[in-house]
This record gives sequence, C-alpha cells and structure tokens, in this order.
Amino acid sequence: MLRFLLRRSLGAVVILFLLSIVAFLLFFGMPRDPALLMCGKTCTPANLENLHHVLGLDKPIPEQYWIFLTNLVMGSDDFAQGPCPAPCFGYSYHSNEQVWGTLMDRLPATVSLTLGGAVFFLVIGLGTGLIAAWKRGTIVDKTFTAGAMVISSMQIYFLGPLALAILVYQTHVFDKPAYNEFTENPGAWFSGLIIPWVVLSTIFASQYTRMARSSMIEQLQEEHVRTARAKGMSRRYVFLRYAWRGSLIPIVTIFGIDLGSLLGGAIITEYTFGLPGLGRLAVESVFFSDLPLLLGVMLFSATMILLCNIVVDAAYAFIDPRVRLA
Amino acid sequence: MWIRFKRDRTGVISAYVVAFFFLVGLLAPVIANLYGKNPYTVYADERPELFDSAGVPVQPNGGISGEFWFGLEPGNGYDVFTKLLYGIRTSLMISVAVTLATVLTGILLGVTAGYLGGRADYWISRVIDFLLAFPAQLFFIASMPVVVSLFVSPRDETPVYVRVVALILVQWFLGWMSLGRILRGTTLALREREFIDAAKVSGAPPGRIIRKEILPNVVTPILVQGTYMLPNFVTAEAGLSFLGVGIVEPTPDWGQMFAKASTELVMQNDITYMFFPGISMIVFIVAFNLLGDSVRDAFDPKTAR
Amino acid sequence: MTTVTQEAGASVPADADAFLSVRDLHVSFRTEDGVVRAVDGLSFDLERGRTLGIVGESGSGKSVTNLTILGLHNPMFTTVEGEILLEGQELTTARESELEKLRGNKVAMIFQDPLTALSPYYTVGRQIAEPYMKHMRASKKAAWERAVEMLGKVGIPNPRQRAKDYPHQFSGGMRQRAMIAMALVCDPDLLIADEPTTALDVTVQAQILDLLKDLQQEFGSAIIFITHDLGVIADMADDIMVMYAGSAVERGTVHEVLRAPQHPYTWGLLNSMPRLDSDPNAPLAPIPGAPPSLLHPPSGCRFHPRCTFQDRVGGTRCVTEVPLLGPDRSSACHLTADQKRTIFTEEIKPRLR
Amino acid sequence: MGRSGRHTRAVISVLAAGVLVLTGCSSGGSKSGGNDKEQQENAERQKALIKFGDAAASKGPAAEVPGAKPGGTISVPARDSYAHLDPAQIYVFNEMGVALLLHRGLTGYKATSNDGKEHEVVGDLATDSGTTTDGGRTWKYTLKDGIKFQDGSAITSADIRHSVERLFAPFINQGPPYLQQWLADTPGSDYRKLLPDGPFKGKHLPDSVLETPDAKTVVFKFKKPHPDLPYALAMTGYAVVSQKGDTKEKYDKAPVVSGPYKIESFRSGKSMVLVKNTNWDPATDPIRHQYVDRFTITFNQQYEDSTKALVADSGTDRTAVSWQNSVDAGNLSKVLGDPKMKPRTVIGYQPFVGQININLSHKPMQDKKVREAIAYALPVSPFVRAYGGSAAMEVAGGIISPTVSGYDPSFDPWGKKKNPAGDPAKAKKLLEEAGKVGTKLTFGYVNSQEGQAYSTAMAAGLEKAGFDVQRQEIPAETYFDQVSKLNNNYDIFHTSWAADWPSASTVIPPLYDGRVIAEGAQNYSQVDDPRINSEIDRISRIADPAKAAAEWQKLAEYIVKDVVNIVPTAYYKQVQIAGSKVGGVVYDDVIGGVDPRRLYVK
Repeated sequence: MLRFLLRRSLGAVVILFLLSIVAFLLFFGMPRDPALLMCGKTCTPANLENLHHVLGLDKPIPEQYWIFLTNLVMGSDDFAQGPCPAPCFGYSYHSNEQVWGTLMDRLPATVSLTLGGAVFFLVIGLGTGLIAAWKRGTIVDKTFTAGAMVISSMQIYFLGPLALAILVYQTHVFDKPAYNEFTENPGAWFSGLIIPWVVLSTIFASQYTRMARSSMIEQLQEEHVRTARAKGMSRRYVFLRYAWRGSLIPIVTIFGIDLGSLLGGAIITEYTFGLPGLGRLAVESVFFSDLPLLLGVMLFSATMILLCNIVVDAAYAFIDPRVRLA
Repeated sequence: MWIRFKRDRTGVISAYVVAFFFLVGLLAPVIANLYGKNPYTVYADERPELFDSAGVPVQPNGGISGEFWFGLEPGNGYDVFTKLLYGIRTSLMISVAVTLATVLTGILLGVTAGYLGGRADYWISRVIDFLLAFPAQLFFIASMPVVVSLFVSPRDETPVYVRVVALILVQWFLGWMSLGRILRGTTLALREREFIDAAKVSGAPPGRIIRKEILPNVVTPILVQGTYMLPNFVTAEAGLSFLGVGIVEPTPDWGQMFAKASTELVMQNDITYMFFPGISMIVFIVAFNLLGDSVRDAFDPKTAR
Repeated sequence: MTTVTQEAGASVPADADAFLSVRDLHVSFRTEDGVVRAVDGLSFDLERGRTLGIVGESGSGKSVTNLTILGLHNPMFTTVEGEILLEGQELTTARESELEKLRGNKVAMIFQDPLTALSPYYTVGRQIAEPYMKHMRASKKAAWERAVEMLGKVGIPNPRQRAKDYPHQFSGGMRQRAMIAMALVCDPDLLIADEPTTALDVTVQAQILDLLKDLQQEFGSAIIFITHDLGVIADMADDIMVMYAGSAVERGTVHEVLRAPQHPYTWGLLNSMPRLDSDPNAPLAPIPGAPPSLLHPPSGCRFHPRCTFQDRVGGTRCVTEVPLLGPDRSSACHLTADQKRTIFTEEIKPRLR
Repeated sequence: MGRSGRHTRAVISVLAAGVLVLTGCSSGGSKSGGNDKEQQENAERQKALIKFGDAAASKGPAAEVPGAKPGGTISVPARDSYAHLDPAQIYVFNEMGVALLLHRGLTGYKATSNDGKEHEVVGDLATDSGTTTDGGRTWKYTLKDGIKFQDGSAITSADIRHSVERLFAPFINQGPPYLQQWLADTPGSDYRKLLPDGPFKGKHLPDSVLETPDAKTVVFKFKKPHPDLPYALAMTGYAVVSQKGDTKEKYDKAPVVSGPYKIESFRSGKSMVLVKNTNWDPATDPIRHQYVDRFTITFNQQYEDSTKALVADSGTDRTAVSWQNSVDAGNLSKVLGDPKMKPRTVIGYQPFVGQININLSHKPMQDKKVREAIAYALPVSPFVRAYGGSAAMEVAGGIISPTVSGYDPSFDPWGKKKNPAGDPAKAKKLLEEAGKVGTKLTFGYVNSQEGQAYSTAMAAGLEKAGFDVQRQEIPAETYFDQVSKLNNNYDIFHTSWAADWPSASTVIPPLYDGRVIAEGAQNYSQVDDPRINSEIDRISRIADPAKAAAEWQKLAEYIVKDVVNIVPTAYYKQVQIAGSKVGGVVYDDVIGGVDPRRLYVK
C-alpha cells in the first residue's frame, strides 16, 4: 500500500513537473506583456525595461523557469513585495498578493461548491440509478432514463443562467448566489450556494443515474450474482450486496475524475454564478495574463486531478480484494 | 448491422434530427436570404423604436413578431433567428473539424502504438497519460489567446477564421487521447489474432497489414467513439465562447449566444432569448447521444444498454 | 424402476414417489431476432438419492432446464409452460419468496466456472455461510463454523484459515470444492451440477467427481449432472437423458445407453469421444453439420439434417414427422428397434472398439 | 482619477466581461430621473466656482454637519479591494475614497455647502491654500502646528520633501504626474530623470526646485507659472508620507496615516476596519470629521448585492453605505421609482467624459471632411446602451463634464442629443464631396463585453455612411498603453477622461496640447493645433479660476466643433443609496461619489 502510494505520488510529481514546463512556455507565448500591466500609467520604455528586470522577464526563459522552480521548493525572500515562503509561486502581477495565499483564499469556495454538489449528485444520481435498475423495464425506469438523458444533455451555461433568471431575477425567491465563509455564517453559506449546488448536481446526477443504472444491469448479468440467487439470497440482498459492490468500481472511477476536475476549479459553474473559487481565479489570471497566478492555478488543479486519481486507485483495493497494490 | 440500425426507431429518428441540424448549418445563408435578414444588422440603431435606451426590446417576449420570428437580441438588437442559424453553422463547423482531426490523430497514434508495440507503444502511452492529466478546460482558456497570437500580432484585428482555427487546435490537442487509447487496445488485440500472423508470415508489408487487415477492424470503435465525441466538442466549443475566449461578437456562435443569455440584461428583462440557443442545443445533443447509442448497439449488440 | 417417462405432450399426474418430476416443459426466450424455443416439451422424473446425467451439446437446453427448475430464468424475456413438481410442489407458478426458500436449501446448484460463479468481493467463508444463515436462521458465528466445517468436508486443507480467503486466492479445483461446499451447506435434497468439471483439468476432475459421489453417499441427495462428456457420465450417473435441440432424444440407465445406444445422435456423441483403449488409427467421426438454430428448428426429427441414417428410414418421415420418445428405455427416432440394434452392432460398435 | 480612473474602468470592464459574469446592463435604462431637473442643476453648477481659500478658511475644525452626532459603526460594502494604500500610488476612485479618511495633503477641498456642490480649496496640512507672488511660479506653504502622523510623530517639511521626492522613485508608478512634470518642467514621464532613484540613494531635489528652509516651510519653484497648484496638491497622490515610516513597496499595504482614521485591520480582498486615529487633531483639520467610531469595509460586494442589501435596509445594513458601489443598472429604475428610497438616494455625475478619438497622425484622418463625416455618422447610442442606458450614461455634447466649471448643456454640434444613432446620410454626403467614400477606419476597442457590444454597433453605423471599418480588439488591461502609443495603428478608439480637479485645465492641456504628444501621453488624437496650443498657454496664465473657466469653455467648443479630433460620446452618471440610519449622505461632485467624511450614524 505505502509503496504503491509512494510510487504513484512520484509519477504524479513527474507529470506535474512536465506540466509546469508546458504551462510556463504556454504563458510566454501569450500576446500580452505582463510588465505592461505592472508598469501602469506613467509608463516609459525605461520603466518597462526596469520592470522587465524586476520581474526577471529579461532573463532567458530556462533561467526564469529554474528560478520559478527553486522558489516553489524552498521559497524566496528576494521579492520586492516581501518574503515568500514555500510553496512560493511568487506574487500576483495584478493584485500583488502572494499566489499561494490567493489560491488558499479561493479554495474554500471551490471546495464548498464541489463537496456540497457532490453530496447532492451522488445521492440523487445513484439513488435514481439504482431505482431504475431495480425497476428495469418499468415505466419508472423509462422515465428516469429518459429524464437523465435529457438533463445530461443540458449545459451549466444554460441551466445556470436559466435558474438565475427564474429564481433570482424574475421571482426573487433566492438571493444571487454568493460565497460566505461557513465558519462565519453557516446559514448564508448554505443559502448562497444552494442554487449552484442544485444546478451543478442536476447535471452531474443525471450522468450518475445513467452510469449507475447501466453498470448495475451489467452486474446483474454476472454469474456470481446468479449463484447468489441460486443460494436463495433474496433479490434485494443480491441487488444491494453483490451487484452494487460490483458497480462501485466504475462509479468510483468516474467520481474520482469528476471530483478532481471540480476541485481544480469548477470553471464554468463558478463563472456563471460569480463564485470566488479557483475556477474564476483561473479565468481572471488569464484575462490579466497573470503568469504566477496562472501557473499556480494550473498546477494546483492538476495536482487535484492526480491526487484524486491516486485516491481512487487506492480505493479499488478496498472495493475489490483482487486488486493488489504495489 | 445496417439492417439492425434501421430497425432501431429512436436511432433513425435521432439520425434525422441530427441531419436536420447539419442541414440548417449548411444552408444558413440560404435560409437567412429567403428570410431577408442577416445576423449583423444592429436593429437597436436601425429601428430604435423597438428598444429602450438600454437596448431591451420593448415588445414582450424579446420582441417576437411576424417580422422577427425569434425576436431581437437585447443589447444591439440582432435578429435572433438568423443569429441562431449562423451560430449553429459556426459551432458545428468547428466541432466537425475537431472530430475529424482527433479521429485521424487517434488512428495514427493509437494504431501505431498498438501495432508496433515496444518502445513506440510505451512512449505514446506515456504521452497519452500525461495529456490526460491536463486540466483540460483550464488549458483551453489559457491557450486560446496564445494560439491566436501565433497567427496574428495582438495589434491586428483577429480574423474570425483564426479564432476558429485556434479553437480547433486547442480542442484537438487534448481531444484525441481517449480514442487513441481505445484504438491502441483494439489493435493490440488484433495483432495477436491469427489472420494478422498469417499476413505477416505471408510477408505482407506492415503498411499493407495495417491498411488491409487492421483498419477495417477498428472502424467500429472509431464510428462509435466519433458519434460520442462530436457532441462533446460542440458543448466544449460553446463553453469556450461562453467564457469569452472563443468566438466573439459579432460573429454568431452558439456558445456566444449563451454568453449573451447569461448577462444581467437578458436575465433581468428577456428570458425568452435564452431559450432559443438553450432548447436547440439540448435537442441537438440528446438526438446525437441517442444516435450514438443506436450506432453502438448496431455495431456490437452484446453491450447491455 | 428408475425413470418413468411419459409420451411427450401427454400429462399424467407425476409418479408418486418421484422427488422431482418435470412435465412437458416448454421454455422460450424473446430475443431481438425472434423467439428461441430453448426447451421444447421435456419430461422426466427423478428420485431421491439417484443421479440423472443429462448429456448434449451446448445449446441443447440442458442448462436452461435446470435454471428453470430454480426459477433463475429472467422473467422479462422468458416464458415457461408445463409443470415442474418438487415433492408435489408446483415450481413454475411458485412465488419468488417460496422459490427463495427452496434455493440453496432443498435444491442447490453448482456452476460450470467457479471463478466467475463465486463473488470476488466476499470471502469464501462468508459466501458459504450466507445461505446457512438465511435458511437455517443460524447466527453469524454458527454459520461461519458451518462454513469452515463444510470446507473441511470438501477437502480444503486448514479450512479455518482458507475460509477467510477470497476466491481469487483459491486454485481452480479448490474453488469448485468451495462451490460444492456452498451448495451442500444446507444439505439439499437435490443438487444440480451444471458441467461442474468442464473448467477443470483432468486430474482435478477425477477428485471433484469422487468428492461428489462421497458426498452423495453422505447426504443422500439426488443429483442432476449436466455434461457433454459421456466419459464423466459413465462413472457419475445412474440414468442418462440425452438432449438435442431442446428435447430429449434418448434415455435409459447408464448401462443401457452406453452399451446399446439407440439414437444416431448418441452414436455420434460416442464416436466423437476419444478413448484410451481405442485404436489410435481409427479416426474419430465427429457429427457432421452444426447444432440447429433454435429460432427456426428443423421440421420433423430435429436431428434429420445431420442424420446419416435418414435413407434407412425411407420416405420423408424424418423430415415431416416428429419421432416420439417412449417411456422407460427408449429413443426418439424413426428407425425400427432392429435397425437400431443392427446398425449399432455392425456399423458403430466396431469403430468404438 | 484621470488616467487610473480610466484604467480602472478598463480593468473593471474586463472584470465585468470576463470575470463577474452578471455584468452591467439593465432592464429599462429608459426610465431614469427627469432630465430637465438635471439641466437646471447643471446650470447652477456653472455658477458654482471653486475659490482658493485663505488662512481663515483653512482653520480647523470643520463646520459641523447639521444633525451629526458622534459614535456608532458604519459598514461599507465595496466591490473592489484596495490594491494601493500608499498615497503616491493612489489614482483610482475607490482608493481615493478611503484615502479621504486616511491621508492628508498640503491642501484639500472644503465643502462650503451641505449639498456637496460648492467647494473651495483650503490649506489642509498647510495654513492656507498656498501663496504665490509671481503668478504661480513660486508657491509657499507653511505647515500648521499640532499636525501628527498616527504614530504621534509631528509632520514636518522634511516629510513633505520626502513625499515629493519619492514620487520620482521607480516603484511609484500609479499616481498622478502633474507636480513631478511641473517641477521637472517636462511633459510625459521624462520627469523621472530629475531624481531617478527618489530620495532613497541619498540624492535630493535642489533648493532651486523644492526648498524647505525650516521645519514648517515648503516652497515649490516652477519654471512656468502653475496657478493650479493648490488644486493639484489636493489630490491624494500628493498626500504626505512619513519619512521615517516609509517602507517603500511595503508602504502600499501598511501606510502611516495622518487622517482622522487609521487602519485597524486589512485583509485584502476580504475586509478592512478603520478606527479613530487618536493622534488626529480636529482643530488642525478644516475638511474632515470624526463622527463615526468604526468603518467596517467588506470587499467583493457586487453592485447587485450591495443594492439589494441597502434597499432591504435591515440589521447592520441600516447603518451601511457604499462609497464605491453605485446602484446596479438592473435595480436602477426600481430605486429611482421608489418614493421611500428618495431620502436615501443620491444622484450625481462622475467626472468622466467619454469620447471617440480620431488619430490625426494617420494621413486619411487629416482630412477634416472625413472627420466631420465620422462625427455625423458615429452612433453614440451603442455606448450608452452598452453601459446600461440613459440612467448610467448621458449623451454628451461637449468634452467638459457637468462637474467641471464651464459646462454648457446646450452645446451639441453634431446633434447627438437629438439623434444618438448618428446621421449617416449627412456623413455620406460629406464623404462623397471629399471623394473619400470607402475610407478605411481601424477601430480599436477594449476587449470586454461592453467594448465588443458598442464597437460592433458603432462600426455598423459608420459603415452605413460609407466607411470601411476594421475592428481590432485590444486586451482591456493594456488598452490604454496600446492606444497611447504614438505609432498605434488605430484610426479611431474610445477613451474617457476625468478631470483631476474641477477645472478644464486638467482636461484640455493633457488631452489636446500638441506639445505633449509623446509615447504613453494622453493626447490620444495626437492633435497639434497652433490655436489650441496658444490658447492653452494663454488661459493657463489666468490666475482667476472664474475667468479661466469661461475661456476653457470657449476653447473646448472650438476643439469639438472646428478641430474635430474627437467626438464626445457620454457623461458618466451614477446613483448611490445608503441605509436609513446613515446621516450626512451627500453626493460630492469633487469626489464623484458619497463623501465619507461627513457620514454619521443617526
């Protein structure tokens, strides 16, 4: 187990390393000159020069990258804005805040959105999925399947604004979604996120409905399920113990992927509802061509994805005894 | 197989719906011409009496009328009907291109990896793993301006086609892996089959084996995957335009209409507007997914629905 | 007497002391391409303590028949006609809950491939204990003990340890033993073994077969033994029923059927089976052609398209008329008894010896 | 406000476009407050002029706000966090707002009426608004007694000198350039050559430029007369910085303040708490009050949110008012329509004037007929539309804002007020006369939702008149750097400019003086018209603000009507509301928003 985790983490680090390179190069392809942003109004070529120097943009890219890497690992004190402990992505060009700090500021919103949403869509999605599989072929099954089909074809950028328009702007039933710290005001935290949760989970749930149903049905064809029935186990018991256990693998896999990408920033959702999460941070950092921030977000969300993958693989071991880790 | 597909009614119907959308996209200019409007006219200035000073159509339901079948877009007051036609046209054009590109790449790399095996296989697989670890959406957003800047200096007007090409490129870059992986698997399996060995023994050159023996056998997964990928590309493209990094005004585009629909202007005053892009896209995606399922069932009936 | 039989189609009250009796069973599935008549008018009886071997190629309806007995067919696509009486209780119309009480309790089943037939997610011990807990209302603890005991009985070394293992940690043979333990845990009156040895290699086969025989001695349960391997049947079964394309074509005691088979299909089976003592130069004579599609079964005698003795019957009887299976020792073929005997002794036997 | 004002606008518009999805725009821009009423107000404004106050006027304490009583906490919802707190870096609305409570300068604006419409420039740290004996070349300031920083240390001329000298340091790059340019007597940003490293490497400004003979006296010496100095020094950008407390870059996060309030806590992007500065002596301050005990500022409050909360008026929102946030376009009509909101609502102009610049450095644009054609054809309605309709934008006739002395509401040479969609027919005729039909116009627009919206529509309008318009998007955050490049390839592009003080002298010279054409300077249209230049010189010398205003007005009309290097688009307006328990809510024209200094809790 431990060896497995170590090995996987090592792989992840390698991928992150490569990714950071790609992202780094990517940024330097950008049409905007970050110095121009910093330079501000009374900008002279001289100033620009100076800034290029301050930002280290005049150094060759490999060197810049090396600096970035060393800062990341052991922090740095030679930032004009002040010291920058590891993990140091430097300071944002735009807000002059420490990137890591900003990331951590934005994380709670994303986490709240993701985990809250996840609870919703797992419960709803798997619930309906199981029911559909249990009542396979009946009208219930057909309605669920059809409904899931349609909903899963909706996009957050349609459902979201629609929900907002109806619930907020037309009927004023809800306030505009907003993020409030749970610790400060749980009530506001909940009411502020409810619409995003519902919208997010509606769409995700529909996909889980379909997946749960099909994998359950697949499992029910399995011979060992038949054996269990031949043993005289009740249909319900077999359904919930044997078939369900088997369906977990694909579900967990997909869930891991979803969770990872969501935790890395539910870009469109956060953007649609104006939630101050990592996703929106990402979009901002692109708009302001804020190199440190952009790199920060990119690596962070990649880390999330990889992390979740590892967790999922580890989870297999608990679900399926045949899987041996190492 | 073809017969089995024909027997599947939902499949056939959805096939018609999908075909309809492609037709609409294809014939957009013609239809617009007959309808006598284009998606570029600023009716807010042409016909100010139809709007208030914030550009909201004064008539109910977003100004739907005999003259403007789908109403007028809040803001500059473009004609929604023609805008939707052209929007569909743009989005489909891009998505089809992306699909073709990814399929070709998938075949190329997947089959090579699977057939050659060994080092080639190893590296291609690693690349696939690596690219799969990418935060795709984030990558799209971040790279759009970059790719655009590869074609034009930021000082010049970005021609529409450049944005289109850029959209195609970025989506292609992270789009081909899944298919590639599947094809690699299939090829790997095929390679072990007797008839390939037979061909090998009979001294057929690899190229020929791949062409004559392998490709025919991977058509099924390609077709199935293709029908699944295209709608995803459509929504992804729309997503980018929605975020403002894809197609921008005044070029009509599905996603860009969603962006418009998500402005307070629209949500406050003119819900009607958002249904046109919304409903049309849902119908399209549903139809396409149903089609996809039918195609899959038609090709390999074993897999349980 | 061993197996009382009725004319196909006729329905006479089941023989009183028959433990299981199947009457004119029809099973058909609805599929994409049409209705498959998997079992078509099958009847047989079985008494306690006896072993009935059912032989036939795959797709001849052997397995279907037995799944139907347990009511494990998928009710959505399957229609079942005729009756299945277990100690006089009608099973085809029985409610799910009643069937559940029987399964694993009165009637247990062993499947062909123990690897896929055992759940990979639970320990062998637990899977064996489960039915015991359910049917015997036993406590978790007691059931576990029982499981361990059964594992011991089927010859698993240090069962207490192995009970905690998962199926994938067992060898093929041990898995099948575990299967058997699982089937016998509630000492059932009827054990249905569906090709229990096919997936195993020969040495293990022998062990499993011996095991089954011993256990039958001990538990005195009746066994339905399904296989396509006459060799296995020879040392397992008391009686044999040969099935072809969904219905029985020949039946009798092991001796009768193996010593003096009457049906061309049975001859074919014998022919296609290699023997240690047969002349290596004598070629094996596989049955020509392939099993018929049950979508559109051949008219008349289902076997006629592959039968090499049609001409002996003469006329078009084989094509038009369905041969009936008589009671007791009999076979469903239009050849006369003499023809059968002479053809076997003069043409088939030499090739076997 | 000037440059950064516009810069922020650009950045904000990108935020609006890219980041806050639910951006501007509204239900009915149409139904805003009656225009005639405003016309009258404007008329009054013209009369209201800003005088330079003497020692008497500069004496503290400030006149009590009627009904005001001390105590209580006011909560302040704000959309944007404060990127800068170092006064020399402050050039942006919301930051200037809070700076009014934190930083003091040599001079400041004293409201002489309670409606925030009449002001006079008085001495803040100085005993008067400044004395000059040679028409504005030499200005002498004497510091008051008892003026202290928050740490209790006295403010001396040394601090003033330091504050001025550090303006030349490279890391000060966001603030206004006036004083520096005047001292160095150079346009653009060459002034930095005067003291490249600021005071930090031991170099200092010579007495010939800045003289501090004793701890209380500061003397500015210019080569040219600059009668506007008192105005300029009133800007936050020239507020005092503590010499020994100066932490350079870090000062931007934690300044040593001199105003009535000091920063108790500041979590960037989250919140800021201001508490009374005990070392502030009201007796020394003619313009600030210290009624409220605490201000708690919360950031990331979108306009919709703050509006909703303030309208609902419950709990702490009853004692809440936003300095920055205006009523979101969506609720505008609702708020303006609701009589109950009336007493809690303040309406006013922001000092911005929008204009399309015509780049005269391009040959085709040098044909006056073409420019007139543009002026006629250009639809300004798209601009008004894009920013929320007539409640947020008012179609402009000239370039002098209603908040600036010398504004004339009746001036409208191109008939935009009557016909905001433009007059393509007339334009076409002009083009045909000039034989320039099909002239190519490269239209640079800010790449934001609004930018895309109005540029496309404007382009459409111009094309009707027979122009061939090429739209080119410009990244919002570098927009102004791009368009202020001398060799930029845009023929027309939109900018908006806010007067830095209520005199056209901060509008016309920086924008239209042909001699300040320079890389990165603000003469966007690159107009170099001898008459404009000479007039600027002449009017700059007029010491009496009133006379000057009248002259500026004439020059402004000449520019718009006869030079046609720009086409005015709109005056920016805003509506702000406060909680029912907040007193002293006044829309101050000079601040361009609610005056934080006068606030108290009822």
